[in-house]
Amino acid sequence: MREVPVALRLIDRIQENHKTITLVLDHALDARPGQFCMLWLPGVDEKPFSIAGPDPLMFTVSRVGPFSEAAHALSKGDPIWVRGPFGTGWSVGPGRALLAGGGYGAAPLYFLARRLREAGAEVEAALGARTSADLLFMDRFGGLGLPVHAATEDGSMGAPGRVTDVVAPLLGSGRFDRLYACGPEAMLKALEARCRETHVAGELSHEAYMRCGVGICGSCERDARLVCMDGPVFSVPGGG
Amino acid sequence: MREVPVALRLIDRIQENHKTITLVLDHALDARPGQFCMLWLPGVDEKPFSIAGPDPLMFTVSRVGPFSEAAHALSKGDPIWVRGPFGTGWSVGPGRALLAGGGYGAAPLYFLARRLREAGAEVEAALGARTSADLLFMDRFGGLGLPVHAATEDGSMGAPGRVTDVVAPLLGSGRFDRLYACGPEAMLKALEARCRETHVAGELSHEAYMRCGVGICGSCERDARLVCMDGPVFSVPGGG
Amino acid sequence: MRHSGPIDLSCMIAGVRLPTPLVLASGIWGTSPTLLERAARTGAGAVTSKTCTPAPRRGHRNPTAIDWGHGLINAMGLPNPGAAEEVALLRDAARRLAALGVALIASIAADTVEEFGRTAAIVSDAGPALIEVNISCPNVESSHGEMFASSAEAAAAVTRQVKASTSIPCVVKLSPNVADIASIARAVAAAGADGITAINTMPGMLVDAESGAPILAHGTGGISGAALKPIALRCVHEITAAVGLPVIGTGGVLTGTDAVEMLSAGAACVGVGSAIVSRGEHALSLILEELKTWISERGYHGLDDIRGRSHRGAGAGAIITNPPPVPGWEKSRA
Amino acid sequence: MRHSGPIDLSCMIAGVRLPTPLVLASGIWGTSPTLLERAARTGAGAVTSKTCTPAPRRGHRNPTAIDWGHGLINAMGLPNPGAAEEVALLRDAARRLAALGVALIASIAADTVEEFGRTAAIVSDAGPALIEVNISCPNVESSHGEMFASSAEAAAAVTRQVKASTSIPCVVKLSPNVADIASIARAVAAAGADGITAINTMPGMLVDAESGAPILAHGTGGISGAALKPIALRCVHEITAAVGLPVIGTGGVLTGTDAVEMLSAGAACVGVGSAIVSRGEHALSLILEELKTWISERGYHGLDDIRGRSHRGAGAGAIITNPPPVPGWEKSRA
Ligand SMILES: Cc1cc2nc3c(=O)[nH]c(=O)nc-3n(C[C@H](O)[C@H](O)[C@H](O)COP(=O)(O)OP(=O)(O)OC[C@H]3O[C@@H](n4cnc5c(N)ncnc54)[C@H](O)[C@@H]3O)c2cc1C
Ligand SMILES: Cc1cc2nc3c(=O)[nH]c(=O)nc-3n(C[C@H](O)[C@H](O)[C@H](O)COP(=O)(O)OP(=O)(O)OC[C@H]3O[C@@H](n4cnc5c(N)ncnc54)[C@H](O)[C@@H]3O)c2cc1C
Ligand SMILES: Cc1cc2nc3c(=O)[nH]c(=O)nc-3n(C[C@H](O)[C@H](O)[C@H](O)COP(=O)(O)O)c2cc1C
Ligand SMILES: Cc1cc2nc3c(=O)[nH]c(=O)nc-3n(C[C@H](O)[C@H](O)[C@H](O)COP(=O)(O)O)c2cc1C
Ligand code: FES
Ligand code: FES
Repeated sequence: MREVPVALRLIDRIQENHKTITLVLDHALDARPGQFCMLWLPGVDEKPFSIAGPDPLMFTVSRVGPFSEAAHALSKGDPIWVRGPFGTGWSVGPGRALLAGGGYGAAPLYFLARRLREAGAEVEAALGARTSADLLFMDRFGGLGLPVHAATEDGSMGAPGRVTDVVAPLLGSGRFDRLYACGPEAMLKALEARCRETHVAGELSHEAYMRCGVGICGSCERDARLVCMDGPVFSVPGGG
Repeated sequence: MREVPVALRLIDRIQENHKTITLVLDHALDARPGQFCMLWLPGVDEKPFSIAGPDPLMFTVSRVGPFSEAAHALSKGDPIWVRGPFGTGWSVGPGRALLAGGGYGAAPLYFLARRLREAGAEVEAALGARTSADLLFMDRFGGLGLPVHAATEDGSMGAPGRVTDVVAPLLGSGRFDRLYACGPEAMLKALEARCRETHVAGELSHEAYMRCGVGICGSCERDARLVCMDGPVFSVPGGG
Repeated sequence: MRHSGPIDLSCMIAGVRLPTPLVLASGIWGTSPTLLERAARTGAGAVTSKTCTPAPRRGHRNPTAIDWGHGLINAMGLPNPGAAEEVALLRDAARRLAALGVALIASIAADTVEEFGRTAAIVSDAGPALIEVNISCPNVESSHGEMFASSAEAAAAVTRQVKASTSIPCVVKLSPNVADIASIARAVAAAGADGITAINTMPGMLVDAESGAPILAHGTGGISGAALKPIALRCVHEITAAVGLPVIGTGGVLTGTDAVEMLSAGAACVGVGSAIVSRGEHALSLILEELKTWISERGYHGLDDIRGRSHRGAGAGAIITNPPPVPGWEKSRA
Repeated sequence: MRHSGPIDLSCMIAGVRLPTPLVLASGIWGTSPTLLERAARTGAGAVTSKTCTPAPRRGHRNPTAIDWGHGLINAMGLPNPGAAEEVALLRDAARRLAALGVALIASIAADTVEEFGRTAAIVSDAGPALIEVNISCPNVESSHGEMFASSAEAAAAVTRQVKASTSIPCVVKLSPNVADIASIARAVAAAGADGITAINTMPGMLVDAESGAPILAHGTGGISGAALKPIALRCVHEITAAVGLPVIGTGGVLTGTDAVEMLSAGAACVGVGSAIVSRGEHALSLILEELKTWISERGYHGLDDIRGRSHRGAGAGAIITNPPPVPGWEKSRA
């Protein structure tokens, strides 16, 4: 992939739930799970999105503001401009992995789950959202035949509460070598604390406002680290 | 090799005869026989020279004017700047090859002779000069164990006369599929005529004043052809 | 969405119709009629001869042209046989090109305003379709002291003089090495130019680390090829926003996509030079084929469908989003 | 010919001694003190903070920076928290850098001559080693209408005002986008500048073929990285030929050899920006190591052995050969 935005066409536009779609593009990308691309719509904006699948290239977009709204307005056949992949991504290897996703965080974790399985890992997933209507990718994870623990704040599916409530006992069980997570900042913060308590290594995918995407402008700083270049996946040491 | 001049060092400076030296450089170049490089001496000039050997890279330089004089003034350890290789070069394959060289033209033909032998060709060489002292590379060709026909204008070695006089009967003998030549323009002109008469295919290496060396400036034109890009080796069709 | 009907790639520049929008840039392959014909046979709609000057020039000594990895840099020093001798070459070239339906553009330069006029009159005798007025060569010291393209007044004075000296339409070639190229474009437009060529090379220098010396014998030279493209696109965009004249958009066009970008920036047609090095002698035909394919794959009919789109702005329905405050801002306000 | 003695890579710029000749260019990694410290730890002799302006600026909307294959192009629009907030960040940065012996250069810009002076006074409170006066950002529309770096008078006026407003030495950052950069250098030298940074980015534009739109939301942007190197080398050579001021040579330095070239062209020290993208976050330490190796392999002792060699000319014993007449010449005379 070039570093200059390339116009790719939507070959599919999957409605995931009331506010989330997956854009399926006419292109394959050599990318690792956890990496992201910058998506550009001329006249609108350019924003970072995690890769939900590399072949065909897919992005899962929740409607929250101007850019994501413009992306939702796209139809099959329309172009969207992509540059990337950028960032480091998650480590992939054998072992016992717990995947924790909040909101559209489920999408890149699904890409990760497939790669982990190929690498011989044992994988379980915990997905959370406000209501069952907000839960994403439950079917896809189910389709991989791996245990999925759901949590909804209104209790409409799975355990009532947040995904962190489901993850905490799982981490404490000693059944997992590593936690992979993607979701809202508050969730990541809570999970980081759980990792430290339970001495389970964590790899958490963070967000920040991005401009260049390639580690030069400094816009995406988090504590002297650049989310676009050093991350978006940051490690919490395990061991203990 | 880069297109920008690179400073290479002389690891040897072989005196070939009273006016000709071979510069041996600390570098190997992936080049075909017949290709040339631009040699630069800062403050002096940049001129084209045929590759006399690719590994180590060698150029054979006759002292005729300002640039070649400056090249002759170089000592072991000195830098000379090289860009290339440029041009098309001679075809290399099995068959019966006659090589005809005048003056420093013997140098690139020696590189060719080695490649032709590797390719399984039968090779003979005809070398000409004014006097025996001007003959170049006789020993090297001899060292390859191939027949060498010499011609000197003063008769001090080999047949008296010009190399064209020696080549004419050889071409007429039907023993050769192809003539390869490098030398002064008058010699090439005469050889081209002999090729046409005898229906032996010719590959003649020409010279012209060069500036860019890469086929853009037009300085080296010969009859709508660019010596640096289309040549320096030009074909005379054989068959009959 | 492949297009079925015929695609028309012809275009107009200063009253002259070109069969294709590709123009061989001046200085490429020199002044030789046979080489200009060779270029014409590879897909050019017009070919530009090497700039000629009133008196013959040997040009600078070598090195004169280097491929430095991101394009070329050259300081040929305008080697040419002089206008009086050039006329014969141009006449020969014009005859060869006429048979192919390809236009000849004769490039001229001079040291003074008056000599520009005289040189234009001389080369007009050969009957070129256009005269290109090169006021932007970075590689010759003129008695004028600086490039005529550096000042709106000087550029306009040359344009007026040339226009008064010939009835052949004139395009004026501008330099990127000015603070405001649009103001120069306005000046030459007001002075009567029939078109603009943008751009000539950008002054630069290569330095050899080993010796510390500039690599080109002339010291500085003109940058062309890949590195020049974004400068050229910007200049063409700015010029076509400022004046209504047709522009031969030149600089770093190496592919059909580059040509689409140049046309999008507002160019009437597209100059090609350094591509000959990066893509080989058939560069123009490769670019032309790529351009054709690009247009037909999108169901477009011709160049009018793509020309000038960079000027459209974000469009009526565009959503403009603002970046958030910068990190330091948030922090220091917290 | 490996050198045995110690190699001294320290250098002076405007009265400030830097432990290494590498300077992190302004705008790289923004205004964050922790990121400036991180850069300082990778081999910088000085780091330059992101340009700050009197009032906070959000900057332009995305896309703001693109790696286009031959370097970067950016139109960030100077996002910064404003001088008043920036002081706290600079103070923090100065403290972190002091511990490492690395100098802090505070970059400022403004819309008017008076505001330049006020901003210089404000950031002086943080005690940077140098103030860099950015009169050459191509990406902001100022009420002044054009860049101050475009005119000798405007550049001199800003320099005088800044010098009157602070006792900290000032380097003025120039733009390549002028007809004659030496004349601007002479003007800021006469106005009291203590040094010059050359160069800022060169204005350019990327166009997206598919949509026809400029890719950067701002339309035009500044070219940096590989494509800028020959322009920067030429500017540094021309400036150091014209004035005696030390120059932070900046533009397209990606390797140790590039740094040697920049020093050869006359630079006192070497700015590095876009290399962070092409060579990664450790770009500065890679360049520094390569520079050291280059110097020691040649038996040199330090930067003085290589600096300014491009000005030596062909030398006394040089042989100057002339090119032959051009082909057309010979032909038409025959
Ligand atoms: C590495 C990375 C991966 C991402 N992956 C995805 C993905 O796979 N799917 C997806 O839908 N989105 C993803 N995002 C988020 C996405 O980039 C956009 O931010 C999102 O679409 C909002 O853009 P917008 O223009 O639609 O709305 P905006 O107006 O930009 O934002 C919408 C909401 O987010 C809030 N917001 C915006 N910026 C910030 C900020 N810096 N800090 C806190 N809140 C902010 C706004 O206040 C508003 O409530 C990712 C972001 C990053 C950094
Ligand atoms: C493809 C190619 C390969 C070459 N290979 C070699 C090589 O292997 N070894 C080697 O020694 N030289 C070679 N040359 C010639 C070499 O490039 C120089 O031309 C030669 O060294 C003369 O340069 P100079 O500055 O020393 O002398 P110059 O002053 O340039 O020339 C010396 C003599 O050559 C004559 N001369 C110069 N230019 C021309 C011209 N265009 N037409 C006719 N006569 C001219 C001059 O009048 C003078 O008598 C090659 C040239 C080409 C084009
Ligand atoms: C070797 C060379 C010689 C040139 N000679 C001239 C010239 O004589 N007159 C002129 O107007 N431009 C000359 N140019 C500039 C080109 O016409 C063109 O403007 C420039 O190279 C940018 O286009 P490109 O990037 O496609 O090469 C020359 C360029 C090169 C590379
Ligand atoms: C993303 C980015 C942001 C920049 N921001 C500034 C800035 O705020 N102030 C400034 O004077 N120069 C700025 N510059 C220009 C650099 O300081 C430098 O002059 C230019 O990039 C050339 O150096 P380089 O080729 O090493 O990158 C910026 C450059 C880049 C790439
Ligand atoms: S977005 Fe520019 S450094 Fe991360
Ligand atoms: S030397 Fe320039 S075209 Fe051959």
